[in-house]
Amino acid sequence: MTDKNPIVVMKGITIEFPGVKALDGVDLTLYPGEVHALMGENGAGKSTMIKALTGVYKINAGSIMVDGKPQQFNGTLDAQNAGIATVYQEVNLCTNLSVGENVMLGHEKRGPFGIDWKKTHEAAKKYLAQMGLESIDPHTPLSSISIAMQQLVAIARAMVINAKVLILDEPTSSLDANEVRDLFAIMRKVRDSGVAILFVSHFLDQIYEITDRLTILRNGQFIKEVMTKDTPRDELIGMMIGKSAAELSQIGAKKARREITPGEKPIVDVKGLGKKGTINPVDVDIYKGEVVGFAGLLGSGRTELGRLLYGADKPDSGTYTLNGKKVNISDPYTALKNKIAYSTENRRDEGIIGDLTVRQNILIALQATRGMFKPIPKKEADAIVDKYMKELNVRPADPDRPVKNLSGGNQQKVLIGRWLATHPELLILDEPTRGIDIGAKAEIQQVVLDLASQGMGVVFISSELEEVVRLSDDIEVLKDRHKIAEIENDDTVSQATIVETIANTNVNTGKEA
Amino acid sequence: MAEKAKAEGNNFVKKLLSSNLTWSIVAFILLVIICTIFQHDFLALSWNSNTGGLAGPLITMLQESARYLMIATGMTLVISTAGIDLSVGSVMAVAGAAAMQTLSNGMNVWLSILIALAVGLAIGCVNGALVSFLGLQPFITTLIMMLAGRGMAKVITSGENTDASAVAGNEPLKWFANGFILGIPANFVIAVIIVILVGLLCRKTAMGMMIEAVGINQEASRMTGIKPKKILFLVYAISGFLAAIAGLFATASVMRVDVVKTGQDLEMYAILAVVIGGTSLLGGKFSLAGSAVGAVIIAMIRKTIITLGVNAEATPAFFAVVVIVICVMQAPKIHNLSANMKRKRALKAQAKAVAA
Amino acid sequence: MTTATANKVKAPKKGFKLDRQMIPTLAAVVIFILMIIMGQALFGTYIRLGFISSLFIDHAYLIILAVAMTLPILTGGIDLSVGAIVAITAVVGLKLANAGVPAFLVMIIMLLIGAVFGLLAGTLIEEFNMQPFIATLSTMFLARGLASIISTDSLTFPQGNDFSFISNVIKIIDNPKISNDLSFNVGVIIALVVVVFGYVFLHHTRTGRTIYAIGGSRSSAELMGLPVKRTQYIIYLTSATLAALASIVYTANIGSAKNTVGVGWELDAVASVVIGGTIITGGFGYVLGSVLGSLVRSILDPLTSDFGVPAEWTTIVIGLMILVFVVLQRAVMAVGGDKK
Amino acid sequence: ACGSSNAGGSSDSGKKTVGFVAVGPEGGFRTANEKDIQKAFEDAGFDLTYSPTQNNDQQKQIQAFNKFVNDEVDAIILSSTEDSGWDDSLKKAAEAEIPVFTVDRNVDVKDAEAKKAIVAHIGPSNVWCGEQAAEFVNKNFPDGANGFILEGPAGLSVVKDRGTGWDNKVASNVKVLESQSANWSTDEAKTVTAGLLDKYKSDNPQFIFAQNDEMGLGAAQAVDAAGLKGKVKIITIDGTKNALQALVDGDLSYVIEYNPIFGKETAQAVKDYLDGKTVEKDIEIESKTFEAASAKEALDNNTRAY
Ligand SMILES: Nc1ncnc2c1ncn2[C@@H]1O[C@H](COP(=O)(O)OP(=O)(O)OP(=O)(O)O)[C@@H](O)[C@H]1O
Ligand SMILES: Nc1ncnc2c1ncn2[C@@H]1O[C@H](COP(=O)(O)OP(=O)(O)OP(=O)(O)O)[C@@H](O)[C@H]1O
Ligand SMILES: [Mg+2]
Ligand SMILES: [Mg+2]
Repeated sequence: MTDKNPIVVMKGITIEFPGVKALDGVDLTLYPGEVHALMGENGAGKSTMIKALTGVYKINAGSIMVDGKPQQFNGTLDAQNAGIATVYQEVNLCTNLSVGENVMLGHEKRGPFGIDWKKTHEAAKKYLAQMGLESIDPHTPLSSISIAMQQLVAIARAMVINAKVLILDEPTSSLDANEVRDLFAIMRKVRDSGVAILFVSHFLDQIYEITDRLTILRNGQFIKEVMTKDTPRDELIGMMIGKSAAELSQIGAKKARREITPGEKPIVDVKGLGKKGTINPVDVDIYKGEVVGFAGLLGSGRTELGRLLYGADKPDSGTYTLNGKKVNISDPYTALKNKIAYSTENRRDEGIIGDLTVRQNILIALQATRGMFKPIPKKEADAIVDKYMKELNVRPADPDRPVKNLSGGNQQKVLIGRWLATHPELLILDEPTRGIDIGAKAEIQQVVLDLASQGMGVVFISSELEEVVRLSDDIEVLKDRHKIAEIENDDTVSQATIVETIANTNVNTGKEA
Repeated sequence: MAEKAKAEGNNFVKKLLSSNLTWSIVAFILLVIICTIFQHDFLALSWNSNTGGLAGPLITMLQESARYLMIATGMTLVISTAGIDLSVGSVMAVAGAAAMQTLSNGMNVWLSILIALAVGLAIGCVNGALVSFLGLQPFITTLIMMLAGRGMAKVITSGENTDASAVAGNEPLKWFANGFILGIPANFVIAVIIVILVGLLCRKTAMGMMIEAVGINQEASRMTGIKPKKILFLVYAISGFLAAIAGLFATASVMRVDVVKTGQDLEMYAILAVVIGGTSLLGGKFSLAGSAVGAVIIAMIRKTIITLGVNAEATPAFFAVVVIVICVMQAPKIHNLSANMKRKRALKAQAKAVAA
Repeated sequence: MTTATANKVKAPKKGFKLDRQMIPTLAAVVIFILMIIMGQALFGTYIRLGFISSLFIDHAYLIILAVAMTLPILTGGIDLSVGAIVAITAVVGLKLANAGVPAFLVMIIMLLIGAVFGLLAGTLIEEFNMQPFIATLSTMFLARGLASIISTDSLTFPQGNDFSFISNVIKIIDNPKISNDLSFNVGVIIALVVVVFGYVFLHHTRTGRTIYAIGGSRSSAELMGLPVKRTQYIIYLTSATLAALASIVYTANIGSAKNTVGVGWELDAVASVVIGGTIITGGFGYVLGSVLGSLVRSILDPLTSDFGVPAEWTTIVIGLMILVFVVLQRAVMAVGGDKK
Repeated sequence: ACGSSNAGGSSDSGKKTVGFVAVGPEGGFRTANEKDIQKAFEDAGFDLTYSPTQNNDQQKQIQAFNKFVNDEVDAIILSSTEDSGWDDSLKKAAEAEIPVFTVDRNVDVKDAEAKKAIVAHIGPSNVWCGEQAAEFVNKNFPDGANGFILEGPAGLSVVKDRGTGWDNKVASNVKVLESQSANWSTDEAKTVTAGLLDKYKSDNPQFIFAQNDEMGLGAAQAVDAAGLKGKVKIITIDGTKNALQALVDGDLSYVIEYNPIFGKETAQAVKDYLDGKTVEKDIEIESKTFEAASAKEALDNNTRAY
């Protein structure tokens, strides 16, 4: 491939934000027809590098050449015009518009009377179909589809531009195995047509499956550019985290199942909990020290169920028993008061409070449960913030930075810190490892296990079946908004068991098909 | 060592330069300088035995600023939640009308004051209820209240400009607006104390943070257990209450309510004060100190207009120019001008080097 | 691939489909009709042709302003300067007309003045990070101030001026009684053209769609590579120029104007837009809704006076009517939303 | 106290209907004036529909006027905010043969057709009021004096007329140091006056001509606070009770009445016209001027309605 002329050459890129050097002299070269991965921990500077290329950030030093010409994009529009299509890490679409419009915005088909909507929607349908979204009507409001689907819509949008460079910043973080497979198929097709693809992912399997070349960053520094096939995993991890892979705490084995003693009362016991249109009545019980996994495909209703347990949505049927007492969890406040916490999958819209500092973001839920007029004493607050920032290894370790300036993965850690600070008895984690680097992912998984062993009940929702199987005592399997099975997770259970269950169960009867 | 100190110094200067407060204060000083050029004894203070306080242009300016301080403070909290309260001017009129009307009907002055405050609070609560519990848009809700409030003031006084200057026993109220504490205008002192109290309430409890959280991301706030509806209700109630105090200041100054003029257009001034103070109309982080300086600046602009003898016809244009200048001064683009040029030059040089 | 089976959204049937976003606008239609019917039932004058005619002739300017205001509001912005721009363009226009400048040239100059204020607002917003509320508040004060510096006289068009072609009433149905005449004038036609322009602009041009996108999320629109900055300029330029157009229509209609004209019209325009179902925070709304909103706003005044509301109560009653309106809309939306 | 449920033509009771295009309650003169008119018409057995505007907006008045034409009322009373811009509407009234009576402010009509619609004008004269103020100053300061004028909002024709009256009569040795707008507001007048007194301390201001009572009362407070009570003569126009009381108390020096009480005369004119009698074209309402003594008398009589 090196025989071709590079399409993008970035040299010595430096970007400073007030108080941090996010990038310090980083190089990146993209060749046509390759898939190139940017590798690095959370906060290494991957997204920043991408934004430097597309003109979102102004660079402080360095040079950018696109197609042999020095370029200084003044915003994404310029980059797009130069043939660079980008899907950013946080989904950036307009929720007030339809799916089809989001795909086509700025590229609507025009007829004699301005935009020809019929043609535009047809085109949108075509691009959506490419992403396997043929079932979605382009007229559907974007707000009514899940984050994962929005991610696919964003990718479909990137296909509209006849790009020479396609940038995908963690496109797979919210997709499940099937969609990843489909996405890779498209990426290969695009690559083979001579487009350079810049790809970011924290899943090493995916990296080895799809990429040709890697650029590794650490702490804003350029470490090395290597060919994927020549780089063993251990070496790659070592370069990324700056320690040898062996030092990385690994939780290998499957968790030993926590046996419920007969007569023991569950923390939470819900019967027939449901909400019309979102999830059909479900029974769930969660015991002290137990990890309950929710498994299912996209849109199967896992998030919905989690939200009902937390009172984020109001159920319209069912009973809710907490430690043997009937309760009415009508809103998040009540849930928190009853020591139930929920970490959302939709970090940007429902999670972080962007302009507040890391410190405030960690403390806010605890503060809310104590009430507005009982401020947490400074000493206690300092201790809490310090504890969770250290425990979860939030970087940069500066609690007074606005949380929106943290990298995606670090924001996630702050959020988990927030919920742990409330000392819940039941912690519902919805996609807690989404967008988190391998090191941190292992840390978070460890945290989950530790919490459980200290007696906390945990609901663990993840699109990665592997995690679910490894961490859970019990697995609730959902499909099409029904609970179809509850699997006791012993040694006989594997990912395949669950996939089979999903495939073979008929939703309406609950029996195997 | 010295290097580090210098770097820190530089940082400090940078921070200072990019702070809205700095520029507000610069603007204020500039206005004072302009006034002093036009009227050499502008800064002069004298003792007025007639009123028992200091006298001079600056003093009347502070006296007028009291009401802006009140509405700007309430407005800051409302704006922080990404809302807006267009009704403050009308609430001033209603509260003033209530006070003057009850007073001239022979009510005890303290009771009148209480009623006026209660009326303001009540209107604030209605705003709050409509915005939070019914989920109406703040702009339109308070716009309606702005219309209706004017009408309420007229209903209270049956359309008259009720005058209570001759009512016996009105001294306490008169004193609020015209009296002096240690030579300084009483209303200004009271207003500053109230601003400080609100500030303490926000920053010493978690109220400030929660207000900001709701303004930044309402749904995320709800998920942390905050009750956004309660917070919204609260800020509108506070705004109504403070507007009532402003209304008392404005009417007690002449012991007369003017159903059309009292508080007219003052919502705009309050919003300007808040923005000059550095709080974004999109909600989020707020600065009460900034708004307070903004409020004093508004009073100062008005004083400047009188001092310079700007023609009645030209006053709005003059006002606009000053506001534009202040806002442009605060724009980050202006602050980063030199840094940006430097960066661009460096990049150009580099690009040349690469090309070569 | 995805478990689309259960979630499959039905393809829309051809023809009219009820979009949830359209409910407030439809509510405006229904309520407008109800108000006319009520007025007719109680006072017997609301479906007279004369009433309908003057509703349009007298409010052509408001319809134009409502269309103008729709653009910034759709992005979550606002243009408070429209009323003041009416004033300054009217004053300059009349001065020029009296100085003997041909009407056609005067109109162009008026539009240009509007455009200059729009450009100024755009610059303040985009280059100096001023929020639209403050930027247009400043241009409002500026325009109003300049208008009164130029003249505080009540200015009248010279006799036989060429502006009158806009105001000359064309009778479609000429009954012996004027109250039964159905008539319109060029001002009304201009307003209708503006409405059509607004509709086509917002729904059939890329710039129009960008306006909606900005209203949804400005940062997303930027990252999607949409020309946000340019669009913002276009918005404020258009709204200010339309305000100048409203000024032409209004002054031609009454044949005179002065610096105090248009005080508070920006709020009438905002009320019209909101009544028409556009959300003040941006992203949702229709220009046709705004037109209906301006008609609803327009018949609130005659209704209050026919009901014999005491003078002091009129603004309260008008406020309450708008409130009822907005609350009804919310209720309709909540119900409609549940059904979905 | 006003309005009825039937505006469409003569009502069932056979009462004549009248449409009143008004300014709206603004306190002081305006409220007294419009209440008086409403009451007078009610007493005279008319069915009056009252339609106020907001913010002095002429557009809303035009709308109301056209509505009355469409309602086919028997007569229209027009208390306009602006003196021009009425041609088209008046033409419509003429076509519909509805008589129009202008009150308070005369309107300036060019169109011959439109002129026909106006039967009479009823109201006091603003120019006259301004002239009285000037003459008072001339008389009291034969050797000349310095002073200020407090004006209403820039551009209103009342403001201009009162100013014109002043300019007509004021002596050349009387010097106006500065004219400032205090927007008809007591409170603003106080601030403005305090500023002016500070600024022109050395010029020894001796009079303040406030174009209405509200502003005069505010100016008086500023003068009082500056310890100049009695040294600065304050002249105001309108003649509300409060102003007269202030005159008696020595806060003001001269009050020129702008008599708002002419509802009876208006109702009579309308009645006469509808009965086919001839009506005088210009019914000027007489106003008085007050000094302390006459003010006390007027207050003691307790006959003032406003
Ligand atoms: N707007 C900003 N202001 C200040 N600091 C920022 C800003 N954006 C990013 N940073 C900082 O720059 C560094 C790099 O962040 P970046 O988002 O590029 O990381 P990343 O490699 O994409 O991480 P992740 O895998 O978590 O997405 C982080 O330390 C982050 O805190
Ligand atoms: N195929 C689809 N078409 C339209 N809307 C969908 C589809 N799939 C999911 N949704 C919507 O997306 C939302 C998210 O679904 P839900 O949260 O239940 O999924 P989940 O099981 O949590 O999966 P994930 O969290 O991985 O998206 C739901 O409100 C649902 O209406
Ligand atoms: Mg990233
Ligand atoms: Mg989910």
